[in-house]
Amino acid sequence: MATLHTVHRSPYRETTLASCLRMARPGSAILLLEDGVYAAVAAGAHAPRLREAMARLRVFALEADLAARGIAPDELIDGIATVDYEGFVDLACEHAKVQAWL
Amino acid sequence: MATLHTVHRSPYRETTLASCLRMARPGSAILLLEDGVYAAVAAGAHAPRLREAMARLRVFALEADLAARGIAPDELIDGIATVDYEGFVDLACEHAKVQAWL
Amino acid sequence: MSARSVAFLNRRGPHGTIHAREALEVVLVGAAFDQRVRLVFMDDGVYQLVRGQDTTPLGVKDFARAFRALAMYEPERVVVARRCLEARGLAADDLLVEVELLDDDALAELLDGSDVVLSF
Amino acid sequence: MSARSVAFLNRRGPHGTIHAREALEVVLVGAAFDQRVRLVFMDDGVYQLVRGQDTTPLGVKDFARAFRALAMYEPERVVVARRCLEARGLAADDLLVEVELLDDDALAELLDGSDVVLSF
Amino acid sequence: MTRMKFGILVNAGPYQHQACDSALNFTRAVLARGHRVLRVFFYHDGVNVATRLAVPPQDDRDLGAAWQALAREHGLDLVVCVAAAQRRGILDADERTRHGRDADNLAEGFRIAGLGQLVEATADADRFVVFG
Amino acid sequence: MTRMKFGILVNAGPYQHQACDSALNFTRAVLARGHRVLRVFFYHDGVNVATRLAVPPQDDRDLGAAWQALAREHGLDLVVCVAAAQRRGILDADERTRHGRDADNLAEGFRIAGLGQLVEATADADRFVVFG
Repeated sequence: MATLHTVHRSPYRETTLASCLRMARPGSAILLLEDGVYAAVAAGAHAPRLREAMARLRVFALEADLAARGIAPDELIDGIATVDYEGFVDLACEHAKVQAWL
Repeated sequence: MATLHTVHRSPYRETTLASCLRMARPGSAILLLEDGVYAAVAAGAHAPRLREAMARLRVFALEADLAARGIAPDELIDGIATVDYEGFVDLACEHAKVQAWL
Repeated sequence: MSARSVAFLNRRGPHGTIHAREALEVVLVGAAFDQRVRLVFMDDGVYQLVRGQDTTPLGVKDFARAFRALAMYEPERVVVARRCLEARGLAADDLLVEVELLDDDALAELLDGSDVVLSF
Repeated sequence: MSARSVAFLNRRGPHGTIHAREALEVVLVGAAFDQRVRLVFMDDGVYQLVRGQDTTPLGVKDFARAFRALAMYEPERVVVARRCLEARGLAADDLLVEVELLDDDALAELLDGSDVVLSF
Repeated sequence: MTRMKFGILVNAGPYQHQACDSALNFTRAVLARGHRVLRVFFYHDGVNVATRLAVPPQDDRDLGAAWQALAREHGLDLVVCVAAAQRRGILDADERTRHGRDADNLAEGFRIAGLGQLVEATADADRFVVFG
Repeated sequence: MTRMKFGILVNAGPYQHQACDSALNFTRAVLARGHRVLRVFFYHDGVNVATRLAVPPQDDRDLGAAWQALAREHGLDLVVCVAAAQRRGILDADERTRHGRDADNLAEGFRIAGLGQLVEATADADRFVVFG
């Protein structure tokens, strides 16, 4: 089973997402949470790199963090699925382990 | 009198130095301290951008932070002057104000 | 001596840390003092002003509403870095309050011209 | 069941925050447990292993020496991301301890193959 | 879904960073999905949630109280690292006497223990999740 | 060099971030250069330095004690923001009674006050320096 990577930082402020994308192997999944959800916005400068990675990785974004930041579902990059905290738990169970990028 | 900008974050981890360089006007000074001193290393990937900015800005690095991180004076970009905490105080007095980039 | 100009430099998003919120509290208190307040939003700081923030699912108090109260305190200027807004796929009409969109040079001039800059 | 493999993922510099130091304390305690420990240094984490750190002018305790004691605990592997080292103008002989330099793919494989990853 | 044992690590201070809120919401969800929480370990500034002296504003959440309530309801083991807590001034009655202090502030429902408890949780848990 | 009045703001928690060490070293240097320190204001997690319950390891610096000693020697005004302190559990005897808590932990040499003290310092200081 592959790894679930969690990315907790804004791609505009820190290189955390870039490091995660370098280490995430094909077939693994990425959950964007906290300020990490800013990477999920289709019109954002970091969208192209994430879209490219989505060819080999599944990407999710945490609903509570999207709502808190005023990001509507239709603003997200196509193909990014949103989950609530229980969805986050299920993702953790479906993968071999969870690896945090702080 | 110009502004003294202080940069407190590593350029490898955060975009803080980049933001400072965008806002620092010609004739102002930059003091690299804490993890910010990593930008002062000549052989580092961020050296070119700082060298370019040094055409219009004076750049300093705090000695205690260089020593703590094992960075020897001869590893620094040419033209970067090192100061101790009292030198930092003098720089603050010589400039109109201090602006922190955290 | 005319009142001092104080720039509040906000560069962090609204909820990842408490900086945005506790910085706003300084602004609200500062308004009672004789200061020419400039609110500057740059880098992820622009996110603080985005409309439609709903922190209920997160269980955290929503403080964005407090920005609306800001007008009452008549800050001298409320400025946002155009470049940072656009890089994040945002525009002025995504924001909670009327702001001045400044290019980098104009923003640098405003900060340089302020007597004091408080960074959060 | 063979002992669990635990990767300690260090991505922060040594002195700007306490993470490096308090992470090392977990490694030292962890050594007493039956675990296959992998110490991974990536991004600014590579700076933790740089030789010649002198924290006296800063007035902070120097914990880099503790890395030398690490050998005694025989971690299964001590690996450093080659790409991160080179980006910072560093090489293996700048480091306090013998390490394995890994390229991104090998590092990704090591992390992926670990039972647990502890991020600091 | 098979029932799994979760270990959770919280590395950042409450309020200053969102990590403590995220960990609390996640832990609730783990329990709601019928899994078991072996231990929630607070390290680095994460220990700061375990003070009973915090007085958050009425109209905002009280993270210490929220963890206490969840622990009471589900019998959670909330462990605060002794070394990190000492350095930051989070003491229970024993630590207070041992260090000759005139007060202690550990909130009920949290216990102070060594890093071995963290390592043990990483060994026993099926899934180990870090917030920080 | 004309004698200047400095204001200093510390926004990060002790030990977790280097800001508190930097601010302490900088404040010493300001005094050594013969300038005046109007006020050191602790905000956000910066307030956490002001607890008298901290027990740092013997072989490492004690930031709370260092600030106390400097304040005693030079008559420094060390101010802790009341709102930030309450939220994080840094209380003096008054706050303790007002909020019905059974202990307080403010270290001697620090005083709890409102944000007005920060704003005042930004108005009166010739140079205002932020660490965080």
